[in-house]
Amino acid sequence: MNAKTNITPKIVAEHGLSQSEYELICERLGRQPNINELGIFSVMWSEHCSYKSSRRHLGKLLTKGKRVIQGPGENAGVIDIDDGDVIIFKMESHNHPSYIEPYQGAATGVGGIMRDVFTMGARPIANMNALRFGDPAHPKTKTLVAGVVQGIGGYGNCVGVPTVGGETNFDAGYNGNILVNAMCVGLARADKVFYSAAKGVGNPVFYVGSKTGRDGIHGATMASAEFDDDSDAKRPTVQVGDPFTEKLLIEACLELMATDAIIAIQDMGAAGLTSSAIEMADKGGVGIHMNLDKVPQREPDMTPYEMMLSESQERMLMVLKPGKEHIAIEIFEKWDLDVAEVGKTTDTGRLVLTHKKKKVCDIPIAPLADDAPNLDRPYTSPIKREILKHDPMFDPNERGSSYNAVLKTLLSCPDIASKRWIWEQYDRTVMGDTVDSSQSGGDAAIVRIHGTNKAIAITTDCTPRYCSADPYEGGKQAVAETWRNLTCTGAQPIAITDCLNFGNPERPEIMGQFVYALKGMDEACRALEYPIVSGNVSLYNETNGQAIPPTPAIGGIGLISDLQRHAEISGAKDGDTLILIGETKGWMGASLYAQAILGLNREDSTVYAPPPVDLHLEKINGDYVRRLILDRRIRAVHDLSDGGLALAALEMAFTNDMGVTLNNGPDMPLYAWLFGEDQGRYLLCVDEYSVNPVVSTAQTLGISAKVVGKIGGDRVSAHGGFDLSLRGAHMVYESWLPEYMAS
Amino acid sequence: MKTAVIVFPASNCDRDAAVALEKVTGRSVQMVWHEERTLPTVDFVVIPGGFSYGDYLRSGAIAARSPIVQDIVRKAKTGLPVAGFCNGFQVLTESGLLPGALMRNKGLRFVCKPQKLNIVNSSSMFTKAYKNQTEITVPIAHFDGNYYADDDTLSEMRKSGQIIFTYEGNPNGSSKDIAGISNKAGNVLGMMPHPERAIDPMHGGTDGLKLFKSVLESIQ
Amino acid sequence: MKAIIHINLKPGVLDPQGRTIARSLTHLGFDGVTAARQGKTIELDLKGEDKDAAETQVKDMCEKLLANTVIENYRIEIVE
Amino acid sequence: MKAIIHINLKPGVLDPQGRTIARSLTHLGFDGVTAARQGKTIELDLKGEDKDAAETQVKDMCEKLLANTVIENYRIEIVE
Ligand SMILES: Nc1ncnc2c1ncn2[C@@H]1O[C@H](COP(=O)(O)OP(=O)(O)O)[C@@H](O)[C@H]1O
Ligand SMILES: [Mg+2]
Repeated sequence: MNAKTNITPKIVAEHGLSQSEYELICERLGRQPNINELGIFSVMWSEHCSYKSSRRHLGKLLTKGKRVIQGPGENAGVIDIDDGDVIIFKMESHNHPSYIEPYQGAATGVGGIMRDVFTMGARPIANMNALRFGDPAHPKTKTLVAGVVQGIGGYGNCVGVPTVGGETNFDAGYNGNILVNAMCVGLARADKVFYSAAKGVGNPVFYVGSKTGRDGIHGATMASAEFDDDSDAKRPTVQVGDPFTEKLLIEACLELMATDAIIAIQDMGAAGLTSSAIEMADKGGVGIHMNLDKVPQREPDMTPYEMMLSESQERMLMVLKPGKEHIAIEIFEKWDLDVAEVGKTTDTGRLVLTHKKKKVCDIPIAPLADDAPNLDRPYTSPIKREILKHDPMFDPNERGSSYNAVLKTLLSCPDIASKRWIWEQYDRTVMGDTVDSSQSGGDAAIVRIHGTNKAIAITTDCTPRYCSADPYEGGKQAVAETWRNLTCTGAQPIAITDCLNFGNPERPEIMGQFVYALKGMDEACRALEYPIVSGNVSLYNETNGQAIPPTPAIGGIGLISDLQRHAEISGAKDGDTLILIGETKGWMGASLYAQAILGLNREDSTVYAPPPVDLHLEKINGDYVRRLILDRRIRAVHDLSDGGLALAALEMAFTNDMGVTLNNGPDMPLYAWLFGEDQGRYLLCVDEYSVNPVVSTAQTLGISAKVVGKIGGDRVSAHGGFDLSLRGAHMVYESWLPEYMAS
Repeated sequence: MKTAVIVFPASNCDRDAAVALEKVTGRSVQMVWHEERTLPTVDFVVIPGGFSYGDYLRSGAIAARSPIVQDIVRKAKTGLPVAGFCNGFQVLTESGLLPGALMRNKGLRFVCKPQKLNIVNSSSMFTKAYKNQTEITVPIAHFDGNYYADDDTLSEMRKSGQIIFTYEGNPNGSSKDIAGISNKAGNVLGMMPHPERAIDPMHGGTDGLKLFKSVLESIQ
Repeated sequence: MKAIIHINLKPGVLDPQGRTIARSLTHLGFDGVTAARQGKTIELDLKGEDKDAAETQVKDMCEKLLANTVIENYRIEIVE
Repeated sequence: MKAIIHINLKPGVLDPQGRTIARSLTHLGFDGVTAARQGKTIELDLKGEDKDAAETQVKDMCEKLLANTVIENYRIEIVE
């Protein structure tokens, strides 16, 4: 593509622009755009950059709160964790690139999200990953798992940031579109947070980091386009990550940030130089003039079009205070990184680009942002599912099976079985502050704030099974589960980030999933005072008309003010009593039991309503558990999620390397008591002196609290139900994934 | 005891090593940039873990050719105590201060977990504070930890007490389960496990502390 | 029979290893090096005698496992 | 001028990558593979025209940095 390219309707269409969008561009320019300008408009108005399908809905979410310093709109969200410390965090998807090239796709996903965080002045202190793969039996799944996990580890381990937790699901709905969502959490001082608004005229614009190559040109438009069977052939150049350079970039940026040279800074993410320059200029209300000859280039003869649309990794754009240029140059040269002054801010409000002494782009900046399409796509409300009633036929013994067999099936079910094969490939202990991580199988990771006695708890969650059955309840549940997981550590949940993965929004039923999931999420955020401060939308996760299950992945952060008062899933002592907080009705619809044992959920007609989340009970139950932890009443704690009471108890048993005995339940079928997935519940492990106080105080607060069993011994059993050796059950739990990966 | 930690591009356990040394010595640690040509006057040098130069070419290879390592090699030969953990171990074998080489893990996967180690030589200057403790648990986190040396070298090392730590349950395919070795003179230690990540009950346990205490005792 | 497969990054794909190697050679005083690229070779011992059949089979192996054709090119050499 | 350096593990040094490759090929149904070894190549762009001088210099680079002679052999090929 060069400047003389004639803009035909075909070229317009190839840039993903509609005829009316093209006409709007011509109107704003007062002329036809040249190819560079067309390219710039097309990426800025792509789904990925403009959020055109989602913007009006995202605007309704709760984004403010007592501890929120910066909500959505910057590179990442910023929250206050006292003493002048802030946490900066965000989650982002790298789904399509990871499907095409799993190692590099996942690696560059991790690199990209880290840049969003350190660009704001934070040192990354923890990474998380939320992964969804297809059916294990699908021929591509194993290679994708291996590549993605190695890519995440390869990048995160090299930069020296611990990957402390995550989640992994397998479902045929992701066969053609896996999800790789990476989250990064950083730590900064409140008075040293950097923003992207390029204020002031005549200030130097600096490019730092790696050179620009022809990587992933059109990546941003690709990320917004539906796949078809030809995508394999149309593969664009994939970006290759260079974690070594990223590590140098982190150190160099933080060193420069310690001086007062920077006015604004922005990483080059999707749509690289284009979106970083335009976003900085737009936020600062200025224009930018860049000389593209100055851009460090990896290859000869790069055109302006290629430079502006390249997605080469490990690059940043900065506006510096005049007179401070030498400080930046010195630091970046010390770290062996490219650094170049590529332009200046202007008072024209325009993006002007020159190349080989010719003007190759001259467009007003405001319309790029303000006139970006903001669609009101039609949507339909999701089907209301029936409630699955208890039925004697659900009893394992009636089905010609047994509780032991059922339990083994569940323990080796891909969504439950241990993910050790994955997280052992992640360095979880570098930086010396990981108090708890995937290793314990607990609910949230705990990372200490270096040199202090406080910590943050971090979790990611979403149950696609529930979201498929009912996007509204599923959205609500995802937020509530993260809140519950953080609460399990004794943390005060503060805020969340999200990664909203859905199918093609041009289909009203998919748009309906999106709108209703958001509605559920928002209700939970408001009830739990738990705002959304950053996030990302990934649409068009669809192949040949097959959309993924709606998957609003949520990443939550909580604050542990005093590490002497926190809890984990470990810490149980032989003979301790198990108390169940929260009411059990034995909800079976959309449960793991319904799917893995009863074979429901497989097709639309067999999907039943997922467990509803009562946000009032969620709040009082959680607040009570947190209070017990702060009062040091609890030895160990775990929330109840997939597989209900039985699986929660077994996971606790495995971590503590002790057996469990579960009592009979109240008046309901045993399978429903053991495997029902009612929400808002916690399993507490307490010493004998705490049993009565914990139960009786709960009663005065109107909270359900029942003694359900004991921990200790070397068997895992439920009265009238299963009875297995601890070691045997643990082996079943540990073997599925390594055996699958080796097969 | 005065100590220094070397910083290469993409070292990432440099801070962790400094925290450990400060905790044990009670004094601040000198961080030395790889381009320096001479070490400051110190009693003990740590080459930290990480991915110096991205582990490109071979782990530790490029760092081993840096100016500061040339000075470390000179001074180690006159008796300066030096320890390399993880990537630091790789730098030490690449520099020739320690025999053998560290290759890709046999399982071809990065592995991070708490690891039981046997203390094979408890009289070395890096282990004497463990007294008659024979087993410790220390985190490992590496991709290239598979120790290789030819048979002659291995038996030579065994005879002269250079095998300091072995793994209980080999996580990476190392010859003779080797986790950590010293040079013949006994003043240079290289080990894949991270003792600097085992100095705190909240994080990795405290089994690494005595390694640093051993050096402190030996020097005083 | 033996097959040697030479695998290299496609032109235009970032090669961080190669770049770092070139830089460190320069640092070590080898100033004649203007660029470096790193590739890999896989050497296979094969049963059978038929060169053409071997070549076809090795090509299949490359496409299915040995090369990552999204970012890599490969070249097959069959030696006795 | 270009130099290609072929680096291979010395005979007798266990090659976990090669072994895994052979095993996975068999797993994929390629049953004619009896062994596999993985090596690497480093391709250098060099200034100057003198082939012999280049060879000497590249040998020096290999000894000083590019190969680890404890475990690796190398072979230099100068092209053009
Ligand atoms: N991709 C992953 N990366 C790191 N840790 C993971 C990953 N997948 C699962 N885990 C870990 O496995 C454990 C179980 O995960 P999950 O079943 O999602 O827990 P829960 O439902 O209790 O939140 C957690 O400790 C989690 O951090
Ligand atoms: Mg969870």
